Amino acid sequence: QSPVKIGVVTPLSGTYSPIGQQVRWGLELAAKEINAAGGVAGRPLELIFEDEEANPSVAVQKAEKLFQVSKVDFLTGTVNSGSTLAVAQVAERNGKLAATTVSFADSITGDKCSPNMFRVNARAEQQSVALSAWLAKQKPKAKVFYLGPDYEMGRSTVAAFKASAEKNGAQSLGEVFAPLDSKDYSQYFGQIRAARPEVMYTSVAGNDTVRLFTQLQEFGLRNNILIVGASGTLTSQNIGAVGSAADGFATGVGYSPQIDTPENKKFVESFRNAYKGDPDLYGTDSYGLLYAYKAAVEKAGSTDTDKVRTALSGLSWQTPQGTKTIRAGDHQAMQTMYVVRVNKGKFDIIDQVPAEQAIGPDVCTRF
Amino acid sequence: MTSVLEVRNLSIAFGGLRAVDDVSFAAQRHRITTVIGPNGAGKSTLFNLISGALMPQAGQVIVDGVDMTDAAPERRQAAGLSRSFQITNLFFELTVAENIRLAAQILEPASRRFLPLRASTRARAKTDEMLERFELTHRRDELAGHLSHGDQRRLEIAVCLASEPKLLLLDEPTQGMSHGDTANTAALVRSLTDDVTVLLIEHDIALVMDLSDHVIVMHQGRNLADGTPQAVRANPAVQAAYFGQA
Amino acid sequence: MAALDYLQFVLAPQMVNGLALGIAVILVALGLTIIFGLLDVINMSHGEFYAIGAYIALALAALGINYWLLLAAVPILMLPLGMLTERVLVRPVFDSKDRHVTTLLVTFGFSLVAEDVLKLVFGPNTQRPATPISGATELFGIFIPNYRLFLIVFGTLVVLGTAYVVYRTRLGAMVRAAAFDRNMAASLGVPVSLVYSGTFGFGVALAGLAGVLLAPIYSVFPTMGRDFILLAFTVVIVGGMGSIWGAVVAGLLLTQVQALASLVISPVWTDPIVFGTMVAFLVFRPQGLFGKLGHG
Amino acid sequence: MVDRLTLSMRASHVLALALVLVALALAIIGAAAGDTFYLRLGTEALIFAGLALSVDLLLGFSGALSLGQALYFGIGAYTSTVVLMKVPSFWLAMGAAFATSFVASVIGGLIANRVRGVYFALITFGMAQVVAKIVYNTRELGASDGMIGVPVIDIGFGPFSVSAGSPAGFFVIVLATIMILYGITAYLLDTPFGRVLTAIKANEKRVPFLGYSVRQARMACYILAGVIAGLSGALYPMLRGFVSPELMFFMTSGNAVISVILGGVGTLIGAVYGSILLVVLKSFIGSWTEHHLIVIGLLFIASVMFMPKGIIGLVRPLIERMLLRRNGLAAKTPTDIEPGLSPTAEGARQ
Amino acid sequence: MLQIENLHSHYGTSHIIQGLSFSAGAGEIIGIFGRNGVGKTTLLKTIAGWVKPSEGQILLKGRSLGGLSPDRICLSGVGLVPEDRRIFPGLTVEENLKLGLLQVRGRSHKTERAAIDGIYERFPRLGERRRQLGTTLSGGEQQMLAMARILVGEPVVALVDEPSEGLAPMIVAEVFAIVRELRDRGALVLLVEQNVHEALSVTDRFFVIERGQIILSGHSEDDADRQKLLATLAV
Ligand SMILES: Nc1ncnc2c1ncn2[C@@H]1O[C@H](COP(=O)(O)OP(=O)(O)OP(=O)(O)O)[C@@H](O)[C@H]1O
Ligand SMILES: Nc1ncnc2c1ncn2[C@@H]1O[C@H](COP(=O)(O)OP(=O)(O)OP(=O)(O)O)[C@@H](O)[C@H]1O
Ligand SMILES: CC(C)C[C@H](N)C(=O)O
Ligand SMILES: [Mg+2]
Ligand SMILES: [Mg+2]
Repeated sequence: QSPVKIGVVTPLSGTYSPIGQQVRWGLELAAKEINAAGGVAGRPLELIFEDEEANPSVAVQKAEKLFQVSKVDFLTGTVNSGSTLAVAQVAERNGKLAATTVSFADSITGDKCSPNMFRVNARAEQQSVALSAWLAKQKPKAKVFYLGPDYEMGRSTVAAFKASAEKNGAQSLGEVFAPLDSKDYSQYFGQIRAARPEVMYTSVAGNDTVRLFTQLQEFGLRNNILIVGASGTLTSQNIGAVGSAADGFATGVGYSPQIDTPENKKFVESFRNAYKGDPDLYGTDSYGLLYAYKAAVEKAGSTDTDKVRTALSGLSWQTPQGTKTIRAGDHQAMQTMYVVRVNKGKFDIIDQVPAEQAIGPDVCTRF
Repeated sequence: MTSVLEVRNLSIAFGGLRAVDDVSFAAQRHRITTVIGPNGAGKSTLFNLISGALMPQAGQVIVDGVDMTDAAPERRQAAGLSRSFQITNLFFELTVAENIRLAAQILEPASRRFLPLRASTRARAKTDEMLERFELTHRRDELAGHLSHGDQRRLEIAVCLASEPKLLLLDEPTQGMSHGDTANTAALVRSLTDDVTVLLIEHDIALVMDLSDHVIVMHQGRNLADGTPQAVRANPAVQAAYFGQA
Repeated sequence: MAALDYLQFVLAPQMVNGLALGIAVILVALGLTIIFGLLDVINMSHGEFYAIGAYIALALAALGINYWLLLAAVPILMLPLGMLTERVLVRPVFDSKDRHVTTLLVTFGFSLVAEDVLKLVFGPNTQRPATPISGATELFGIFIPNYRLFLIVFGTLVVLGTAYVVYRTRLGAMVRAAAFDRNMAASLGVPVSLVYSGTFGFGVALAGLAGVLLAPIYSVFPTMGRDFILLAFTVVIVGGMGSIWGAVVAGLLLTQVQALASLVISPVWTDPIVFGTMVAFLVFRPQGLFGKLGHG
Repeated sequence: MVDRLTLSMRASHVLALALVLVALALAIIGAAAGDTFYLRLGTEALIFAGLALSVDLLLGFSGALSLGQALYFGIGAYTSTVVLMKVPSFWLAMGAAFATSFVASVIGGLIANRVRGVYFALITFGMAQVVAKIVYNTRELGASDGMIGVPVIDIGFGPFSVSAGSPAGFFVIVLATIMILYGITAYLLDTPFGRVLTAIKANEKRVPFLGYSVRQARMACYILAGVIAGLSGALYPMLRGFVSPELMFFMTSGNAVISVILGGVGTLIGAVYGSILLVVLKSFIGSWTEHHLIVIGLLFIASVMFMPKGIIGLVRPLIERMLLRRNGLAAKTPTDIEPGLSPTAEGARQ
Repeated sequence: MLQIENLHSHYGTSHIIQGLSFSAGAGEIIGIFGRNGVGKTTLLKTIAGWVKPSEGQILLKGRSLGGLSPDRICLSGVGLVPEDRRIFPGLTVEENLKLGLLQVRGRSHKTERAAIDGIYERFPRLGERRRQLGTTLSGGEQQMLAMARILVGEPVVALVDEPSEGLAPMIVAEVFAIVRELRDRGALVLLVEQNVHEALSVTDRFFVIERGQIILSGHSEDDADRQKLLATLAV
């Protein structure tokens, strides 16, 4: 039986390597389980990893290698929205399918959508809808200040959240965008203090989060302001370094290890056994992807691009996060969105929004 | 107009030190004018001012009737001024021939600057001529940095002459040369005056007396005396400032 | 009222924070400027030594060693590391005809290796030692975390101590002589070999010290070395290579420019503005503010 | 009498010819075997070789180390992208990239050429960093996401036309472009103008006293290098169909420097070999460890320390000797002339 | 005191010093003459440790210097005034001078200060320029500084390479006076000079080098020897 090959282009080195690691773990765990249970339509799954160095140019080159030399049937793993967009184009030109499990940018399944690209994780808008709905209940007419990283992802997350928060009655006090890799966020604290907000929304990620949160704490701003943010802001990658400054942070996200379902319990346990750490949203979304692919291939009865595309469009399947459905119109997965809040280093689920409410309109016009 | 170089009231000070202080003189065409003076008198600084390595704080430098006071060194060079350095200043990582050819290249018309080197026939001929004349042909492909001190001094002069200047400034050319070479150099300098005007700095008094048409004595930045070698030598002020008891 | 508010909540704190950042940058730039000014070596791996210092601190802290001891232990451990690096990497190319470029290149190579080794050993995730002094002080209505106050004071002492060694001891002249002309310096009795590696080691130890001091504020991760490096280089250039006072003045100046520009203009434009300041400086004063020590 | 540099450049030409022949042979084999990936990878290596070539022109000849040459590469790539998305014309894209990189390098040159040595390295590093950040934040240029959707163009030469989507065809076009750029630089270095550059590297302070303007020569060299980088960059989106700000990041400039060092500084063709080597190394090492930087870093250090003329330095002297023999000259090549001369000859003088 | 036996040294493959031997005692000035490029400077560099001898012995008071590093050689009492002066351009005059103090370890600060001040008294020009950077000195000033730099130490052997080069007549006399003074302090001076006539007035003995070997040696006082010398050098 020839294996079904899946190419994974993910950052194994560079700034995003912690995310790449979660992606890898999630995929490997799923592949192991699927193979143990007889594979995909009786064929074993084989994962082939390539390092994209968090650089779209490298990602594209590696994607071509996987498609043309390794002859993979399907591709995933990209983290940067830029890499994802670029890889989508490669997939299209090679007549193959790809999916992202990480990238947030709305454009991927929005105005730059591609018939060959799917997204199984929640995009920026889904996250914002869940979070702002919760916020409206928690603090009606909240006065919100926004602090985003100054690049596409930051701008689009802030814009998405601002729009849905304002729809829910929140009042915006101001916004700043800090350059990526800012060393010192304390320079924005004056503005924040002067605005006297009740809530601060942020979508900084990775190492920037560590600095922002610890500096907020140092300056005593952590106590009287509720901080909410994007799902990538705090993850198992940086929560340890942030320490107690993370407590109380709330975000809208597609996943928390605390989800109380038997599927998730089982998943978290096997993940911990295998990798000595908790899965985060990236690991879980990646894990779930392989099950979607398996279901689609089995439904299509082949790995042929067109057939699998048809099978994936509208597909519903089970994941540790609950049932997900891929919207046929833009290839964006719909899923229950959770609001989680950090409590002593754990992501407690405090609210949830049904999939249909969170998904937002389909603006893809290419197919 | 017989003076190729005219210097008017040239001055420069470093901090409080007036290294060149209101110096004026003219160098006559096809003559050898020598600048002498104690160490630190400002001779090399004067050369730096004339060649554009330093910009004067006051005064003028006129080369062949053209005011060159504010011109960049390369413009003066292009106008026919060429200088050597007291402390050997060559392209040590390039070969002997390359050093000379670089200087000779300027003889080619500008249109040849972007043609292959092969086309620079004049520069090549000049290079060979200089190598012959300075007896460096057998070392043409050696790195300049690997020559002994005395040989480097000769190469320095060869480089200066390769551009066929009309005004040549030589800063202690015989420094570090053996006796034989010093004598050769003296003969060479003398032979140059057919087409070149020479401005010389020297400490070798015998040589100065023998070669110079005109001597300028500098002392503490000023032009202390000025005249024929004999007149200068006899000048008591010069005796005291420069020759000492010797 | 609004004006006062602005002053108290926005402008003054901004400037104080700029000061703390300034001290941080100066600490990183200090080792760089010493190696640059005295040895004429651009140490492209300086940022990685800063990271190594922070990681050593983290590892030792995990063994239960007290933070205050780390302030001494890390530089002491970094000194031999720096000396070794000098011997193995820098020395062999130090006498090549284009020392500036070759030493820059080997240290660049080393930075690639060091960053990846840190990731291999400590993993890619961000870590952070606990802040040794917590709490904050209010001075004239401005809120300053205590650890930053400590940083400002201690950083100042480190700079003064270093300046003493470099300017007030014969060592400084020996190092500069050795850097310019090793043969001649040796023939005057300067133990050139030791002087080189000692200076490099000293610069590296300072980078390590900066690592320990700044880790609680800026956190620790394998690529942290890249963070400060552009700013630190800018400070060194504007200050004049090798000049400690230059680095101090430039560090304070540029971080204030940065703090105010990000307030008045926009944070994204701070990099171009700071860099523009450097360009302007180089145009008008290529030797930097206090470029006297350099070898031209 | 052939001069040292002319001879070494001729040896470089032999190596360039060898490269072209091997590349063409591989292109034919690749096309016959229906390969796409390796041909396109090779094409990418050649495009980055153009960037490396511009770094070598600056470093190897005028002695100026640019740590930000990717700036011009990126400008070329973005220009070409913007043009191609409007008008899918190869010539228009190349022309526009030429124009923008020319203008950009005039501006960059005026800033960077104020200073020398390490200052130059740091300024170029900073300029690229700052411009990359600006691009990263400019929505019109796709910001951090970059721009996708560059169409696959047809490149017309009079009656003929080649599709950029044809792996072998585009490979040959890129090969030709890079070799033309190589040819132009190599040619210029063997002219009086080129020798002024080598003189600047050897002793910049002396050059004005030979009658040449250092500023002009350095500017000319810098602009030429910027344009070469820009034209190479313009080819990138034709191959990959997108651009992203990472093309301007330090890693891109750094890789070009690594290629030049591995290949051999000041040999020009070494830049091309070096970038091919780097691509091969990366994909080879990358297949067994993600810590490829350790290996590449160590190799890089080793070649700075032990192979100052890179891989080309290992073979070129042999070729030089061969060329000399063919010209009927003594086997004593300039590179193996040992320092100094026997005192015997010296004694014989006079 | 200084004994050189069958010395050979090379630059790359070119053989410069080709089996040179001599010995000399304390309180002597030895003139070393020869045409350009015969290896005079190379001989001094080999003794100072800049060039490693490929064969042969250099013994100072019975101890071998061959293979020691230049700083160890300096500390065993060898002082050098190199042919291109080698003043440190980025250091001030005073800093340049102070480096000369390193040759003798353990002197009190006061003694060292006195040595420096002594120099300033003797060469007021240097005193006036003590804060000036080395590069900006005139050629002659640099030569004085290079001489002064070994005077503040206590060399047992002083290697002096073409000190009169580029000096005004008055200063030449001064420099030769320093050479004499070094001898009077008990040092052995090896003096390389092109200025043979002047040099003969201070040297006790001389050698002529040709092709890396001594082809002639003699006493400066001895008229016959001098005639031979002048004839050999064709001056
Ligand atoms: N850039 C400078 N900064 C400060 N002082 C300088 C500078 N250049 C020269 N000087 C001083 O100016 C004076 C004149 O120097 P210059 O080199 O012209 O002397 P010179 O007559 O050539 O002497 P020599 O015969 O020794 O070469 C010297 O005292 C020197 O120290
Ligand atoms: N670094 C070097 N590399 C190679 N050859 C060298 C080097 N230095 C000197 N030589 C050669 O060694 C020979 C002897 O040089 P040296 O400098 O000892 O001569 P010298 O007798 O001092 O001459 P001068 O009177 O010109 O100073 C010369 O032929 C010179 O070309
Ligand atoms: C937080 C990050 C994982 C988001 C990612 N950089 C993106 O562009 O979508
Ligand atoms: Mg002079
Ligand atoms: Mg000599």
